[in-house]
Amino acid sequence: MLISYREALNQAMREEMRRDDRIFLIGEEVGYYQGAFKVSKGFVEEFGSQRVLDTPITEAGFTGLAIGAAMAGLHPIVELMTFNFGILALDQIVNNAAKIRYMSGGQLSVPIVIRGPGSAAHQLGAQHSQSLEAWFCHVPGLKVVAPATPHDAKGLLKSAVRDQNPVIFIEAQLLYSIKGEVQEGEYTIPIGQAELKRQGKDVTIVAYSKMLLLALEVAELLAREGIEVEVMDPRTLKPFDLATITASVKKTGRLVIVEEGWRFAGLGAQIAESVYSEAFDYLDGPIVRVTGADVPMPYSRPLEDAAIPDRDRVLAAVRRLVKGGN
Amino acid sequence: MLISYREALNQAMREEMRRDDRIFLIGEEVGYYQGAFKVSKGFVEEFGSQRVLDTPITEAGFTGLAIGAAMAGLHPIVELMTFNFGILALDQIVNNAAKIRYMSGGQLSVPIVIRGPGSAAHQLGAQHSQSLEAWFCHVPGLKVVAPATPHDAKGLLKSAVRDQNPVIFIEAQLLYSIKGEVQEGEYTIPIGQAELKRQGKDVTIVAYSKMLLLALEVAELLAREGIEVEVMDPRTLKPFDLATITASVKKTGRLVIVEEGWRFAGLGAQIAESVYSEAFDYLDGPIVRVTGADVPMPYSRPLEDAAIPDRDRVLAAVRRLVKGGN
Amino acid sequence: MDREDLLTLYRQMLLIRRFEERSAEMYALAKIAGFLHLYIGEEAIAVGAIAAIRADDYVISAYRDHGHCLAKGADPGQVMAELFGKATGLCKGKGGSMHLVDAKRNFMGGYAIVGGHLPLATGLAFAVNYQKRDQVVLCFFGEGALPSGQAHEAFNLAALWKLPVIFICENNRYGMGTPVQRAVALYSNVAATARSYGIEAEPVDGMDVLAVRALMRRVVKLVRSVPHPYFVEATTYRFMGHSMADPAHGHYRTKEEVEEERKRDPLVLLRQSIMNQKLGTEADFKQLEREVGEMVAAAVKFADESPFPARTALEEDVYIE
Amino acid sequence: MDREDLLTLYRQMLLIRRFEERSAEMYALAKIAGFLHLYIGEEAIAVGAIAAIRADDYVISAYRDHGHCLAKGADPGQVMAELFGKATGLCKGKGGSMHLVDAKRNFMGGYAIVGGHLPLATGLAFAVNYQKRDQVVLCFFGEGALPSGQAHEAFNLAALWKLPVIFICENNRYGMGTPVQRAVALYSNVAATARSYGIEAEPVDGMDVLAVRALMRRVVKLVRSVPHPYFVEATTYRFMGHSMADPAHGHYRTKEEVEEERKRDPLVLLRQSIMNQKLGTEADFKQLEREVGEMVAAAVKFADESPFPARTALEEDVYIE
Ligand SMILES: Cc1ncc(C[n+]2csc(CCOP(=O)(O)OP(=O)(O)O)c2C)c(N)n1
Ligand SMILES: Cc1ncc(C[n+]2csc(CCOP(=O)(O)OP(=O)(O)O)c2C)c(N)n1
Ligand SMILES: [Mg+2]
Ligand SMILES: [Mg+2]
Repeated sequence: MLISYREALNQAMREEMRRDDRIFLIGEEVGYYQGAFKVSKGFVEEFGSQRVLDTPITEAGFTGLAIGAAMAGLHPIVELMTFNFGILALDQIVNNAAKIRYMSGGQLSVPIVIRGPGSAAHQLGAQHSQSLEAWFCHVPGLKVVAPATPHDAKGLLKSAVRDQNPVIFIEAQLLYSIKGEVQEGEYTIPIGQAELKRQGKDVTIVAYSKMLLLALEVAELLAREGIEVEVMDPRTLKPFDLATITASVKKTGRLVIVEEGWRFAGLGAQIAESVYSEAFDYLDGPIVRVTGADVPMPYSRPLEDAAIPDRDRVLAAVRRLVKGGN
Repeated sequence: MLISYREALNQAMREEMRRDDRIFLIGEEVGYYQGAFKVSKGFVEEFGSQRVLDTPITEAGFTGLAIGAAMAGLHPIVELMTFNFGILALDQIVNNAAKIRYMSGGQLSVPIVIRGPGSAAHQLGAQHSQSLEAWFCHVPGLKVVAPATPHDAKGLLKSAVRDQNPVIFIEAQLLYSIKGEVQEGEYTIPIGQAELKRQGKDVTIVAYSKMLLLALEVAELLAREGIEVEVMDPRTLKPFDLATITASVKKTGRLVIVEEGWRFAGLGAQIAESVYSEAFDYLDGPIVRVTGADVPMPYSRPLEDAAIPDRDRVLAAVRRLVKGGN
Repeated sequence: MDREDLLTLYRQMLLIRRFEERSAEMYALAKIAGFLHLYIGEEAIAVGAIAAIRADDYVISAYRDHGHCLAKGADPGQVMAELFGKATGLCKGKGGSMHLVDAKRNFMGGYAIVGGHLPLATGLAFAVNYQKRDQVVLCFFGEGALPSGQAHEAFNLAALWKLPVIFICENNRYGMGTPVQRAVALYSNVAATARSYGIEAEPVDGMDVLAVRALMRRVVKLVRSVPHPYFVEATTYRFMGHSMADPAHGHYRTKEEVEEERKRDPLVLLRQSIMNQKLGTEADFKQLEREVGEMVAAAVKFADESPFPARTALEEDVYIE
Repeated sequence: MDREDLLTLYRQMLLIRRFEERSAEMYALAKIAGFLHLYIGEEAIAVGAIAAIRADDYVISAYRDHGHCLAKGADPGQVMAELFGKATGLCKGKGGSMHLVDAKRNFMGGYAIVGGHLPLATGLAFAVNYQKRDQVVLCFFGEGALPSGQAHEAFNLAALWKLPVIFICENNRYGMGTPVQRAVALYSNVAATARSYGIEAEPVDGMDVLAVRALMRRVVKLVRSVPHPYFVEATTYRFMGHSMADPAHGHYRTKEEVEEERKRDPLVLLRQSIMNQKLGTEADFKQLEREVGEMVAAAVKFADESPFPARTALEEDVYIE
């Protein structure tokens, strides 16, 4: 079944909401507007406005409300119009969703999915173009998922909704319209499993969310030069499937990590540090990170292009690493 | 002059406020209460309630207010009662303070210091015991400072106040009463310079804020076993003085990083990744991180002790690294 | 009013009072650490309000939560053990004084970020409506939370969606050292805040447990029959410092002020009223003191003799499998 | 009313209208990208309000900011160049449509986090008081920001500290696709929000530029003479979609509704009034159209011919040395 990433999310939520009426969707414009990016198309019609709730512009308020509802036995899906606005809900996410189970000594739980697009789209400017996964990944009590393909998006979203823990589910505006093959019928993909997206032996690229597509493109190009790139998609960022990634690096001896977010203290630093520590003796040279520039996102197109990893930069990084002389 | 860390901060702010009346102090209980931790003792008496402002419990509001005031030419010092509450002001800090200069193409600037204690004190529980420096360090446009000694606290706070950029200045409740020698008279310490705190040749420990004291204690103990530890304090976390740290690691060939915050995606991951990438061939083995446990902070004393790096864990890590067999 | 009823209310307030006095002693002995915020002086609010609800109604509070937790029926031994950080504590020692939770009694917790639990309260109430049940939610918070953005977002959502949550503002006139006049712009008319959301609001003397209960019975009935939010401003006074680190008087309020307010001690008021009505005698109160004293002593003993959590507990309860 | 005065107001509104119509065309040609939120239909508010202040007064806005920026006197060429992302833009192409800044005119920016600039506005006003100056701050925002916590924290601080900030709520009845009735609990009485902080509040017909200016002149005078906040609710309507991605009508409002509202187009209203009073002729308006048309054409030409920023600009302006 060839469907878009958007449609995959729509199906996942729809199937889950049909299965379990404790699940509801809440967020700005998710109902009558069908979602700012039309992910919840048809939902208010099918499930009614009691289960598909349009909210005022109060990220802390409605995220906190959803957490409270989860404490009382419901299973909310919170749509953040974008994760940029999630900054306003961080106190609720970090101090309540992530900690309530622990603070209560296991008495309470917060089964909630907080989802929406992260990262930059095209020229939305500094306040609307951020990749904040490193922040969420830092917080114990949260799980963080960032699928790149429609198939993964559907399977992982279904797992996220069934998970009893708070799950941060990061999508991307620029992925919504991209199509891919999705398994027919009911399936889930376990949280916490990386996937080999392309086999190779010369170098491993780790990339997630929309950077995966870039990695695959580069791998394809390099294959023509005789460089065989192995592309690994962690898919879940926390808990991180280090074993699978490390196995690949042990095989290839070289690792490039591609991430869109800011470089300093980005998630790639953690991935690199973990791999170094597990596979130090297998590495032919330092791990290379291709990252977003350490600047607020500029609006102007050429500057924005320069701020985000692109094909040429990833190509150059891999070539340099493989041909040595780092 | 032997004074406490608290007194050093008090002096730094006082001297700066005397020098420049655009500087004001704003935060919860900073005035009549003299600060929740008495850092601003005597301020309202000396500078009046126009320059020392007690606020309602509105971190986003008063931090945003201070940012606006900075845009209009003032130099605010915002005291967050603790950085835990700073989560509520993150939108203002990240989307406004850090970006306004860039978004305006350099027309506006936000000279502001946002200071207060980070990290755990004793048994304050999960919502009051967090080390969030990794988050702030991730954000371009911010500088992040975390001094460990009274001398550094005073010199760096003065530099922070004079800086034209937003500076996040992270203190620690458990440091406030600790005394140390402070240079007499007027001095500043440049932001962005690490300092060698103890010379050694066998292994480098990088530690900041209150973990520095632990590192020095461990170095002292290990000296008796004939292990010479070099202790480096970055002092500024962003921009990070990688050159100085790397030089030390190139000399010792071994690095232990001690940080109190959560391990996954903590700042130590970035420090490690940077050092690996600059000094890969000089390292005798993987860098070792001693970090906080990846759990919300438990209240109970023995659990809290187990969650935070302590002498024994740092000792063991260094010994293991030096004696090999990691 | 019948005798049993009044003595029961008194006894509940007394339990909180004595429990907290002992907690303070245990703090001095370093058996308890961290922040300890005493509710002494404000007992009539928790006891009066919770006396007006059912066992399956929800209660949620801020960090000054011992009173609400005990009034909701939690076992004093388990509460004290939590303050001691023991494995037998309500939350296995992981929560501490500011984060008491007793889920089986629908005491949904104490929270330490001012204003942060008001959205949670709306969520509990949302779940009630969603499941077509008829519980109500009591959400206690200090007047210091009124300016916080999260409180306002919660008020608006509750009003918009007609959620059965009763916001109980414990106005003790200070948030730490800041008097309400310096924190809340329209401090003289706190009800205006609620009303600006179309939420009905009423003041009550928070030192008078019977007044609190009477108002709350009326309000709970309204809210239970037709779900909607309500706002109650209970005026009160904290007799102790903000936390153990803060003296009862000093910088921000005078000894005289505290002494003046102490004359309206809710326990004393109720006791006088009972005596005046001849519904109880000195002997009754002595008896209550003895019983409560024993309960609290037993709680301390239980806490003290309980083991600390094992090191392995550190990583437990972060995630559910 | 004199002729020059009225024609000047008209001309300013016309400039914003034609500027934005051309922006929309440029968006269709992909010369402009990202989010573009048009102010068409709401011009009377920015023009009327800003006509009531001095050049050194501060203005701050949300992301729908072209109108405020132009009314504050920014050069249309620089604004258009900013929308094109060019090096000659107001912000060197780094800000874009949502983040226009013209610091030398004290236009302190457009901000894209709903509610987030209200605290900034209080800070500008704080600085005015601190420096004992007599400027006022105009803070424009949509009614969609009313429920947001940051707005409330700002209201309270402004009221508490008597800051000279005038909050101008542009109530166009929708926040994206959400009608105000589904977002603001007491939507029928938005002024109650301000009044719950003791802030005086007044409504005004945001389609009538003269009414807006008259009210604002009065309010500005009050606020300038004795600093304190004020709240103005300007009722208006956005004639276009929320942004270029959103059709003018569809899911959330009917074509009929939009057409009905368009009858109260602020430009048409003013023009009729001028004609009725015989203070202007068809020829005058033709002349204005021509002048404004040329200005906008020149702005587009300037933007189009300007260079993009150099790659080296990427790392500039993050920090000041
Ligand atoms: C968001 C936030 N900011 C600051 C604090 C520190 N703090 C703890 S209690 C308190 C005062 C609260 O006063 P109030 O709400 O009136 O409650 P009371 O202590 O009087 O019961 C403050 C400022 C906090 N816990 N959370
Ligand atoms: C905190 C936040 N949440 C969500 C958004 C997405 N968003 C952008 S504009 C908007 C509607 C705002 O409506 P209103 O304030 O009435 O302004 P208008 O567009 O009508 O001028 C929303 C929800 C945002 N920018 N910021
Ligand atoms: Mg109080
Ligand atoms: Mg609107």
